[in-house]
Amino acid sequence: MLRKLLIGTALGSGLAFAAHAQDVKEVEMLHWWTSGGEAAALNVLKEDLAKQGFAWKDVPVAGGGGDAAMTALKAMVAAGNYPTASQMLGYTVLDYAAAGVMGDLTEAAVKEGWDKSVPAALQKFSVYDGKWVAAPVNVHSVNWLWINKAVMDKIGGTEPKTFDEFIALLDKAKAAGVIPLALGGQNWQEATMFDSVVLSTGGPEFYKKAFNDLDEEQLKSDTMKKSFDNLAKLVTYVDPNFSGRDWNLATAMVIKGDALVQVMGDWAKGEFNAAKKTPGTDFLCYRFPGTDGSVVYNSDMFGMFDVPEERKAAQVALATATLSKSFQSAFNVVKGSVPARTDVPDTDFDACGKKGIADLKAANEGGTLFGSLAQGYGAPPAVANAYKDVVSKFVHGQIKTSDEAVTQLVNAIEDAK
Amino acid sequence: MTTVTTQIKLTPEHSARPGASMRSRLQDALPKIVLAPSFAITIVFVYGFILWTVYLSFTNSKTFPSYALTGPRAYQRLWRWTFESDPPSSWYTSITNMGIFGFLYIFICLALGLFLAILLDQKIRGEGVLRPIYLYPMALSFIVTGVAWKWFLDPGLGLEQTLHQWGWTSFHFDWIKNKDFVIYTVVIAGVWQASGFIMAMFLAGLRGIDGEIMKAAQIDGATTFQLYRRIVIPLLRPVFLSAFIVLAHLAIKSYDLVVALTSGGPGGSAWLPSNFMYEYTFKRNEMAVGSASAVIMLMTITAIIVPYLYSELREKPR
Amino acid sequence: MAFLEIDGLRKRFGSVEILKGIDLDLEKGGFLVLVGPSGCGKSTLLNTIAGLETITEGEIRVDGRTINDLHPSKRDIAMVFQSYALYPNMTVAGNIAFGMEMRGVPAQERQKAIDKVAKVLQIGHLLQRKPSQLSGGQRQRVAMGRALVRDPKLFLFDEPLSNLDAKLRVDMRIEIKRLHATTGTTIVYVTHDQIEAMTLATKIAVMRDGEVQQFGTPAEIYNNPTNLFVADFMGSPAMNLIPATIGGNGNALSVVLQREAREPISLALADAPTGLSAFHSKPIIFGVRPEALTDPEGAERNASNIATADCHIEVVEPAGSDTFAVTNLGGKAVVARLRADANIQPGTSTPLAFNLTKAVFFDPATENRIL
Amino acid sequence: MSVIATPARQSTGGISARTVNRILIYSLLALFALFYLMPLFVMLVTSFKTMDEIQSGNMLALPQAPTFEPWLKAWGETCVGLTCAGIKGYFWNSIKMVVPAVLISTLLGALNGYVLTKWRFRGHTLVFGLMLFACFIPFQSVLLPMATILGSLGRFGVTLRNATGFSFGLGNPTVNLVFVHVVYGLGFTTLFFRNYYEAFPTELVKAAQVDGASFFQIFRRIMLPNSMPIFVVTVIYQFTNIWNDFLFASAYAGTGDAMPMTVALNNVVNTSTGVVEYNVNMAAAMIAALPTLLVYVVAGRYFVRGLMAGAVKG
Repeated sequence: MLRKLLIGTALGSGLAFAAHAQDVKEVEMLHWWTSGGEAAALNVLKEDLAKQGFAWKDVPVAGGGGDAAMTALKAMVAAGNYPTASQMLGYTVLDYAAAGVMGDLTEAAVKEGWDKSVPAALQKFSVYDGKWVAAPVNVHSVNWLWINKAVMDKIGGTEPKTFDEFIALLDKAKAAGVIPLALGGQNWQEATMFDSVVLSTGGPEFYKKAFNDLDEEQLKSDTMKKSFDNLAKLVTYVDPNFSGRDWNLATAMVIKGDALVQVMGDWAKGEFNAAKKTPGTDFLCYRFPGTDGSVVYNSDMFGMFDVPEERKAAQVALATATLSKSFQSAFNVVKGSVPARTDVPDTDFDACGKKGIADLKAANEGGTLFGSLAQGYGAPPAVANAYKDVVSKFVHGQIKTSDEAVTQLVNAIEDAK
Repeated sequence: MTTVTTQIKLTPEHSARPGASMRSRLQDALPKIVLAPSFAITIVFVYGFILWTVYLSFTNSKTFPSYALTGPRAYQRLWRWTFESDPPSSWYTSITNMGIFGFLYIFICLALGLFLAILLDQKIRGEGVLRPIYLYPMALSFIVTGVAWKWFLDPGLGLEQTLHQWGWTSFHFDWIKNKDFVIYTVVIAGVWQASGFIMAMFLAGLRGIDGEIMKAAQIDGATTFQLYRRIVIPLLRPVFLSAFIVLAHLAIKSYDLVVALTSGGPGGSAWLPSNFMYEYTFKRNEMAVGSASAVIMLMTITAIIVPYLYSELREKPR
Repeated sequence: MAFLEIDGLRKRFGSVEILKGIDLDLEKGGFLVLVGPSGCGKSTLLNTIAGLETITEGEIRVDGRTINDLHPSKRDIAMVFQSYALYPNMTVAGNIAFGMEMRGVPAQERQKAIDKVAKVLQIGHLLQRKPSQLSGGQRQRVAMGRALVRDPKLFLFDEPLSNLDAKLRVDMRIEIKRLHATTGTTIVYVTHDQIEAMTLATKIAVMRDGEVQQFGTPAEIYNNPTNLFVADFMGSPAMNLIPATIGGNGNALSVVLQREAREPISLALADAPTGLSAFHSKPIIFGVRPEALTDPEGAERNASNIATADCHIEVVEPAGSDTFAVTNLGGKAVVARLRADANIQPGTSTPLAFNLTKAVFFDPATENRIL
Repeated sequence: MSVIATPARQSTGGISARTVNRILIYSLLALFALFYLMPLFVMLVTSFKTMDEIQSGNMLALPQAPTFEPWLKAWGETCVGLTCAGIKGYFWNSIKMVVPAVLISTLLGALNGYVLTKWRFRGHTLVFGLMLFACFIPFQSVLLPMATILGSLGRFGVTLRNATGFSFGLGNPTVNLVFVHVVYGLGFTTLFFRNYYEAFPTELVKAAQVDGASFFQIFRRIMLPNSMPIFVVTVIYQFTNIWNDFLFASAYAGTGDAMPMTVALNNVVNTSTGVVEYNVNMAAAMIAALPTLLVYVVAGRYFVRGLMAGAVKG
């Protein structure tokens, strides 16, 4: 019995390998988009490739916002079995590129004109040492408010333009007996919100110096202190059960009208879409008060690995399909994000999407497109996670004052550098 | 009469049958040959990897292993973090949680396991039904049961809300949301998972005790309580030790439990060292720090387990 | 040439020497009993004969052939274990036939052999049972059957009766004796029970601490123990070993025994061993077996040297066939074996006869017999 | 106080003191049974509810309109990554990995225990101690070096295949997982069998040697047939651990055609977008846990017996 099983598996593997001799018409894709709209969006790509005759070998590893997938990727790379491509975030791409395991797509990039159409800020992560190593799939923007329109109407609120107006709006909701702010008490959600708070409190220049350049002067400045104070103010508007809540459950609170507003990246729109809600009539999307004109972004990328020659053709096809205008449009309409290239027509997008595309374009041109520190686009993971620690400890009271928070932030970032 | 030592086997009558001698020598070596692969595997894949980890902890490995030795910086950082209690560093939280969790988890599992085993040993009708009920949590991974526990402990969904609906509105149970108490919810779920298994071990131990000893003690006038405290529990000493080993290794490896139940807890307040190690090695790309924490974990385990192993294995010299 | 020969056998575990140079031999058809307290190395010695343990030094020969390095199964031996070592997963028949199965004996022959053995041991009705369904005595028989069926050159018994109750033990002892008589096989038998040793053996080796203390026939061992240990170990009740001094003069030595609150007894020795004169006025150990210390009427008629002395009787134990009386000599309780109908009361003084022909003397320093 | 207490105790005394005692014992046992069953109960009722009912109702309430829909969906329709064919296909993946891993590790453990107790050599305690300590290594810390080695083995497999046309399973993710689980299961299986064989009468081995049985014949004919209790314990323990392993499975066999149950389940359950279909998740979780549950319920009685037979002893 045992022997049979062993020989069976051995035979099976032998045969499976013996099959490919020349070009392998297959892409092996590691990702953590395993559910709902995300999987549906990715399916678009799968079908695009199928039309070109490329099979899709799925390697989904869900959990922890890609943590489990990244662990699996690390193991795969350690074993030398590179996937064709993997979903990756920001600095991770650069780490892998520095380790010399990424492929080179420059040829396709030149042919397709990616240099011109992909925002320079994104190219910082998709191009390493002059070589294209990753294909950006989308651009998410973090500094958004998602508001239930019915609740907004009920309390008679209007779009808040400043942080103080925002607080006033939250007060109104509180008075009306609605949970003002829907927040999931996980460190990345808290830090994501704090990204917006810092941008709002200190302005674009401050955000860039503090969270992208990690300038210590700025990190320990009074502005940063004030940002923490503002965060503390916001936290007073959340319900007592917020700790540990998943972000989509927080979004659901807004969708259902239990809460007025959520501060979240534009992936939240996917949840509204899935619930068949329309922007403008059912929900509202505003930039986080005081951050209009700037975009704090993150981007999903497909890192392309240094695969053997016979797998290159499939890889190029995958990258090209990923950055094709049609896919960029179709995918991002579903996902809630905006295309990673600025020359995609916005016709299929809803109001929020159109605004997002316009904002991205403006920010790209105006130099106000910043990487989100919470999402791993502001600094390498060690720093980003140290930052999340501090913010989360501040929100949950392990760090008690904004003075202490600033000191801790400076120390933690210094330590992690 | 000449004395011939067995080591020298090539006496004339033996060398006359070299084949048989070869075979008998092979026979002699066979047990070692059989054991060798397992032992070699252990040496390479456990101790080799431990050495590798120790080595990495003295490098500045980040995302990937780097093999240039750069000194004990990782340990210096861990050492510094060990004393950062206000606000608590993640490492401080992890090791204090390990203390709280380790102690309570092992203690409660032992106490509850023993208690249930004693109850079940009272000639209970329906033991066949109850035993698998107590045992089954061990069969399930926390990927499966984590959600159910999370719900149950969530004040907005679980026990608290249910009791509110039933009219007990003053009831409060929000430990899972509280940074100071979240580790205790991890203890509850952990105890739920392992105590049945420990119960089975104790039950087996109780069944193995000579009935005559119990009778003798009863004739000596011991009450039931005294009987257990003075006679039975001391006799279960080997079970306590085995159960301790099982629980200690489960406690130290507890990782899923924290992630599935609390996703780390408010502000990372539910972390255990294994979470710390995983986070630093895989998520924060600080492999040197992750390795150093693994080394410290292993050293702690060694300090606890090796004396036990030594005493256990030395007791029966032969 | 003897059938079983053991020469200079040594066995070491690390630095611990368990067998310290054993020399033994046994004629064909003999019955050798290895006896000694636990830990004396007797079982280890048996295991080395069986080939279950390697030896460090020395040689074992059976029928002229060196078997040092032979696998147990190649030594043409059979062994009965203390716990019987019946394979719990096999039936009685399976147990008996296992050895033949291992040697590749065809099933038909195996069956024949089983039937034959079953008849001899009267276990035919048990053949299909599992060992767990047997009583202690039945297991013992099956274990013997398993050994018998091999028809070996050499039978090894490792304390085979120690797990049986007293009555069964006597029965099985007789059974083994009969078996030995009828089959005429050569047997090596390990026990810590000196009665078994005395009743079964043609040769006894008394062992202590990995050394043979004395090797001889049961009578030699019983009557002429070479040292204190053998004297004390063999015989039940044990030999009285009384601290004493040698008195008298020149050719007429006497042994002087201290008594409590009374003057010492002095027993004149008619034909003392020659070595004893060197111990004049020195302490020795005086050894006399209980049956050599009797009431004067019960004393052996033709013994050449009987001395009588008054002794204070402390305890009387009527045992049915005999009566044992305990007195105190040289600070030790001394047992005398009287006739069953001896009229004797505790607390009184009565004359006891010392059969000095049977007495032995030991040097307290070396513990060896004084010859 | 005691004056009042004594008659009160006597009024319940006599024959009923025992009854009270029994009632107390049974209620305690029942109470704890509830505690242990609670999560299972929550999962079970949830898996039979509609999504509407889950969102509106109480988690402990029984389903108003029980539906098998979630179970069917979990079994045959739910999406694992981009493949929407339920989790049924991953059963076989897990089984073909778990069965050989359990059998090999158990068998090796039995052999090791046999050698370490019945064929002792100098240093056997050290060897055993070293193998036992291996149980305590945190798996996270071996993930990467192990991957490196598996990768090399895989490349060697490719070389072999090119040379001989046959890779001997090297590089196959299922074979890799079997290997990993055997490696890290050896400590436990050896421990179990060693403790059991420690109490196993050595005379049986000697008798078999005298009977002419060889090293392996003794193992196969004498040791193994009498190892049923510990065999059950070891198999249960290993089966549960390997079936439930997620870390190694996700790292070494995340690809679709070898993906074990736990990874698939994780991909179903562990999502953070869209409406979470709790009923389907719970049904999927129950399905994934069925084999281990079954093993515990069916073999539970032998489990305690097996523990009695020696695993418990130090």
